[in-house]
Amino acid sequence: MSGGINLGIKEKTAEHLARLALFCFLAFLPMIWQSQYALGLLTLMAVYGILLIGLDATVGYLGQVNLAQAALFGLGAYGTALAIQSGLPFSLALLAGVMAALLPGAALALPSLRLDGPQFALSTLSFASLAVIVLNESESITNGALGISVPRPLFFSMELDARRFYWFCLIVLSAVWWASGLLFKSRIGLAIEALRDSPTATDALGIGSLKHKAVAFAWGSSLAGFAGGLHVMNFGYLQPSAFGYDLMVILLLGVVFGGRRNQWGAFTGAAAVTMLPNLLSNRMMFSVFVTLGCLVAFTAPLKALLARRRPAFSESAPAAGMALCFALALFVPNLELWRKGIFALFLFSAVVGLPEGITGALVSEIRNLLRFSPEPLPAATGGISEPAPSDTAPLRTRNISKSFGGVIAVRDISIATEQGEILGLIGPNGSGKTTLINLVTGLYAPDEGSVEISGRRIRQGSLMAASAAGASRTFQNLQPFSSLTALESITVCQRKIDKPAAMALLQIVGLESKARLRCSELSFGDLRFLEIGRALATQPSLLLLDEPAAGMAKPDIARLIELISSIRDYGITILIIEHHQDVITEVCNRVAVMNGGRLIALGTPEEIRRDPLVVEAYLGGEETVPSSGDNHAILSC
Amino acid sequence: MLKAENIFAGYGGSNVLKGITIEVPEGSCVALVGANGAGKSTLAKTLCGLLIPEKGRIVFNGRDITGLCASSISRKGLCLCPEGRRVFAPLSVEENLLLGAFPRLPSIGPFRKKASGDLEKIYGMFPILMDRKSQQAGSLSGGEQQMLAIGRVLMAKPRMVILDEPSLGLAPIVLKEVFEAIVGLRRAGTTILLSEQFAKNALAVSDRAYILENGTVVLEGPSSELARDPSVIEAYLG
Amino acid sequence: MKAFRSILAFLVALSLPSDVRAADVVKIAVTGPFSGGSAPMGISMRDGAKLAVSQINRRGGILVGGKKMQIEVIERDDEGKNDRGALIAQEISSMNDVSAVIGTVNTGVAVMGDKYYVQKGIVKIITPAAGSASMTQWSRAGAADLPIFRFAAHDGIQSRMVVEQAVKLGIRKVAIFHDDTNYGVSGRDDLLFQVRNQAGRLSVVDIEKFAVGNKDMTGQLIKARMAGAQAILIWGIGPELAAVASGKKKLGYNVPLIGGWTLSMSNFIDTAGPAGNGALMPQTFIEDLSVARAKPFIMAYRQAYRVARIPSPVSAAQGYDATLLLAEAIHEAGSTQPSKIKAALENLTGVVKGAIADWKKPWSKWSPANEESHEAFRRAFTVMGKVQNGRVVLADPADRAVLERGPGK
Amino acid sequence: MNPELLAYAQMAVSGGLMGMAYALVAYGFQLTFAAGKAVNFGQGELVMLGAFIGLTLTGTGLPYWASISGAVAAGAALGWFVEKSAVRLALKQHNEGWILLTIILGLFAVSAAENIWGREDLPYPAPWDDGSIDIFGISVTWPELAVAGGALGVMLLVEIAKRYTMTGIAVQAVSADPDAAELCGIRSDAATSLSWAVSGAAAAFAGTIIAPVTTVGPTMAAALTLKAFSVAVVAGLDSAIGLVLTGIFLGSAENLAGFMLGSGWRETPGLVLLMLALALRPQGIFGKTIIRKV
Repeated sequence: MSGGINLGIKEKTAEHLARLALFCFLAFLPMIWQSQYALGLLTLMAVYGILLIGLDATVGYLGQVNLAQAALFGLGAYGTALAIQSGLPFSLALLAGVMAALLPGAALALPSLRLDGPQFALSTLSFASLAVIVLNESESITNGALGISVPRPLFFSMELDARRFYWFCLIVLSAVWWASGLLFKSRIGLAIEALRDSPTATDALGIGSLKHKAVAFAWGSSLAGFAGGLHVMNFGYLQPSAFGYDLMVILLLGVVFGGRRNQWGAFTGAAAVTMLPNLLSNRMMFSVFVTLGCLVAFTAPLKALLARRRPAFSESAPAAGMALCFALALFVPNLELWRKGIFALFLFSAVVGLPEGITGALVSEIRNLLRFSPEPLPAATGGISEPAPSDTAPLRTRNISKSFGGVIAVRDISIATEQGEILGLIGPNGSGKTTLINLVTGLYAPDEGSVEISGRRIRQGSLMAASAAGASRTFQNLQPFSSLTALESITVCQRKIDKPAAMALLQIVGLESKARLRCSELSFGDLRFLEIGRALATQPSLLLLDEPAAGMAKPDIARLIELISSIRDYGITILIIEHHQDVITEVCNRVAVMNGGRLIALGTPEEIRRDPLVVEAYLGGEETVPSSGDNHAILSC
Repeated sequence: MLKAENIFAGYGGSNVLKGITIEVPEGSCVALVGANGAGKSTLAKTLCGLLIPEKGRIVFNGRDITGLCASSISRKGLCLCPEGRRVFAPLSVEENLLLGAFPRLPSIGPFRKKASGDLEKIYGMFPILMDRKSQQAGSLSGGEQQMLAIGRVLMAKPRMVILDEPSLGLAPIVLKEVFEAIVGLRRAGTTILLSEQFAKNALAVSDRAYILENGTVVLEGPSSELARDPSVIEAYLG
Repeated sequence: MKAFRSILAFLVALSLPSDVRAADVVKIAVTGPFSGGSAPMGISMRDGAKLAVSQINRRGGILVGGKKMQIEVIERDDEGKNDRGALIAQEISSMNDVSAVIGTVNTGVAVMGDKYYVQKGIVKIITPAAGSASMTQWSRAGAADLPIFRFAAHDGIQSRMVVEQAVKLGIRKVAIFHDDTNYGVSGRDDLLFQVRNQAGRLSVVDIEKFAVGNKDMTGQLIKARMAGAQAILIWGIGPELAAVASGKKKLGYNVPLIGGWTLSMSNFIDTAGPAGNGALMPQTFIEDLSVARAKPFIMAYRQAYRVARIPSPVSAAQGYDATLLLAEAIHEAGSTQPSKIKAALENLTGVVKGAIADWKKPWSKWSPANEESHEAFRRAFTVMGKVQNGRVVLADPADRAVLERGPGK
Repeated sequence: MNPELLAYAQMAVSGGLMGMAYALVAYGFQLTFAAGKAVNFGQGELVMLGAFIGLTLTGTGLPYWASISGAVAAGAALGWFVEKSAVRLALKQHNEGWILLTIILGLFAVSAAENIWGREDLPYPAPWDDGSIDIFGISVTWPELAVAGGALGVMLLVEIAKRYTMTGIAVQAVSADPDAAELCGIRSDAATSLSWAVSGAAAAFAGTIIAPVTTVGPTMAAALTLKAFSVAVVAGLDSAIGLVLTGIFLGSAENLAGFMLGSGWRETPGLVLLMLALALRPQGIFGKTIIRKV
């Protein structure tokens, strides 16, 4: 923990206070800054704030580039405008706006949420283009390109003048801010963050992905619709062309510039997006900004140069961007003409130099300067829950086989486990152990054969099904939820958030003192234990451990052995892949040995040790080595 | 020929290798033996530049190659035949082999002709590759892919080859052929560092061996002595 | 810290009610799209207006109440975007020391932004936006008092001329082509209205829309030809019009192309090349040095902005003349107060010699029943122009008199 | 032939010819996607810059072919620059930042073009006659034929280079397994850069052959990018022939849609097809399935 001034309050409280101060300031601003223009800008900023908090749900929390927000904003605006035209009152008109964005948003979400990265971006991009086309072409409804004008309806028989309307928008913004914060701190929010870090782990732990993604997307779309409704009430006139590609890019960049996964970031982005076009009309102020930007951007590469090392790209590129901006400010007679270019340069510098955005950078500065009291942790109660006893084998595979591109990874394996036993799975590298676990947990569909967990046949290729049947697993290559804390990693896997029980699980895996640390800050060994804790949080009847001791130090291995034995004592069946012989000998009731994709032996650890086939599999047989004396092709290398 | 001193390396901040020192004299075959997760593959990757060591120094052929990228190291004659074969699945067998010789082939023009002599030799060594030369490498069986991977490395005419787990996932019958190939290489005078989980096989074909455990060298010596050492077997089966 | 202070200073400067007006300066704002698709029009208009301002300032300024006052221009780029335009209107109308506004190209921007000027009573002369909606919105709302004036041959006049021209050429069946913007769609509606007024002499056999940026009009043209159209009446902006012209050539579909004044823009003429020859459009101004009245303006513009040809001559000339008219009104009002300027504009007594005409009382007292009261242009002083070898010339040489004499209302 | 049918045929043919341009731009996506699983969302801007540079070079009096070569070289340099400045770092960090950075670079390119060449659409002279030829009543212009021929030619050329030169094979190896390629002495970074340069060159070439049909302007390629994306996704990013077929199909489909439903709906077949493809077959019609690894 670094030094800094101790404020004696919790970070959350400090944030609440700061937010309160901000909103008070914003609310009083029209009193001291009396100008219609200022009011217009502030209102637009509040509306964009709502819109960007919505956009942050997908771009920030889901980690997907969403290019449809501008179009959803437009749909919402049209929904509200048409509702006003048909005489609906204020609140219903806004609701109509929300629905007008939410329903098409849902239609978009169904196909695209299964996609990732560029493909998600593309599907939202094409949705956005389609939406604008439809608005423009449905002349009988939307009046097409001519646009529609609507008056601002009465707010419960009260007329909202510009200032009151601004206050109304502020109230909405603060509510949306609060609700969004709440949503993304809830289990849904945690699940979404977990999903971004490792979709495989969330699937395998049954956290569920599509549902949560849909919630985030729906929330974002509704906010877009809501903001659209406010927008049309603010300006009173709408045209489809206003919601095209330009707005979309600006919004997206606003979120990135401000800082993702943070309502403060969305708000900062909204402020930047609103104020930026005005920045260029005042040359003096622009020069000040650019100079300041240059100073900030040049510190990193200068530091590097002073330390006699070549500045990294992420240090030098922002400096180059700002320098170019500076040159433009000096030499270009009319900066307005370079608006897009200057915008691009600022953003380029921000995206490369401040990947967490302005707020992200500020927050980490503040955390360096100030120290906050930590959140109190709940007391631990509960812990591992015993699975209900049953007669069926927790795991049964029947003749499963799987091959990849000509290489048979698993061939014809049938295993069954008994309840409460630890079955070891060993074999040389590449003998197909992990593939077998992947088949069992549904990541791969077997080419032949079937898998049953607690008597339930697992649908092919579905991680969720295995998890629902009570199987839970860890991963050979760690799949941590890097942005969650240790405690959150556990709670997100629980069927229902139960912090005391989560603390108890942390205690069981020996991480209670690290509950507040983010997974990105935990050591490799800690993460291995945390993965076990995570798997236990889903209350499994079958636990699959894929090389839990890999990369662990000796004392940790002893702890691991103890932990695994104690888990078994709760009646949970364990299938463990492991190379550390001591782990296998000490904990396993039975050991299965694989070689070349086949099951070559099954028995107690003692039997296995003496099995000549196994010894040969591990040490290699004499007969595989050519005797010296053979004549071989000789290469003249 | 190759000397690595006090190497620390790993992934994402955690060190898998904790101060390993090994030496491979010219013309010899040295084995790296150890259980899975002992750090054999990490060491192999570090030596040939796929991983940059946190600490330590690697000298090849009298030159410091620490921190160079894999392609430069490969061009200097230290070639890795990677774990899991890593053949270029969508390309044909012959193209895979040609790629092994990439640095010395012209980029445009009669590169096939120029490489034909070397190709002949590889096909002579692994006749099965000749039969499959225009087939996609991804459609080969595991053993064939391993032959191809070895053949690809040989096309580079390396001064030294690091073979990382050539036996990975292969059936015993196929293993024999692979080890035959390794013995053949030795005879031809290529310096070899063989990282291998099957201790017996590795010790049988090598001059010297290092036993790795948990990222450190726990035992080293002539292979014939180590093969008789009961603690080696113990290290494997616990 | 320094930045914060200067931001604060900026905010304070914005918020101060500027009673303390710079004594000898008249501030006028020029707004329009100086970037984006309609930029050629916006920039020509702005440059025309600034040319007039610099000429007036060089002569010492406007004589206001016995004192010579310089004109200061505030420029704002609305990018052709409605909400940007609305914000700019809010900004300008809350500056408190701006006497008048000239500009706006895009009808949507006028529809969304002008209400802020009306609320504050600030005088605005719309030019060159020609879409009907920018004025009809006020008559429809029944505004009793209106500080918005227009200085452009509005679509009503233009569409009437286009339709009359078609009739004059003996055409019975026409196709209407228009772009999918506010401008194009309202132009289509105006054309349809005018065709109906022709009492059956003309019939519309096909209506085709095209998107901005669309460069392949083959489909629309084939349909028009299949419908038997003998002429194409068109409403759109330069590049797309050129695509229609070249499409016609490609298909060998040789029928007259008649459309709004935008057919005189350089981006139509240059892009269409020989295919654009013969296109007809109403013009308030033609860049023709042989017209004595226009020559000084054309020369001054070309010299000031170092161009061989004005990108949008009509916009430039209208911007220029509108500024001269505004200056005259300020002079006659003897004040920089918007309400007095408005009254003066509604009752100009002097004659303003502009590049387009000698203007005598172009506007009259606003009457919601008659938008014409705030429209400066009449049918009588708009002529038909024709594209010929890269230039716009008079379609009917007899019209030269109109250009020379000017309307003089 | 029946005039109505003839009209449909005419629309399908002109659309199909222009669809080849989409295929060419999409081919640029395919090249970079193979090299590093990234595409340039500002590819359209490279098309635009290529056209402008070609126009400027023609204006200096250079012969047509020389100016096209110049534009292609500049496009290659720009593609290389995009990879170096926007994509490389972000891909190493495994975040979606590169999508944003390519959009941002595109934005800057538009701004620069606006200020260097102006905001107006300019005609692009081509050495061939701008008249049309008549094939069974369907008129086809030489510039349209040049688009189709040029697109096919370039793709054919690059495909041949990929298969029959050592460099091409090496680039394929890098896209299959960059580490293994490094072990063969191939500089993976250089190969990736090369792919981006070739992709940029293809984009610039596309600009010079499309421009005589569409004119040159800062916003000329905005729509083109989207359509190229549709083609790339619908066809899948594995097969060049798939791109050509899809390009032709899409070009014809949108022309026919515009003809039948009204021109406002022109863009819809591409967009709907794109959404359908993403929903039903994300790897594309001609694409290969992807195996997830743990």
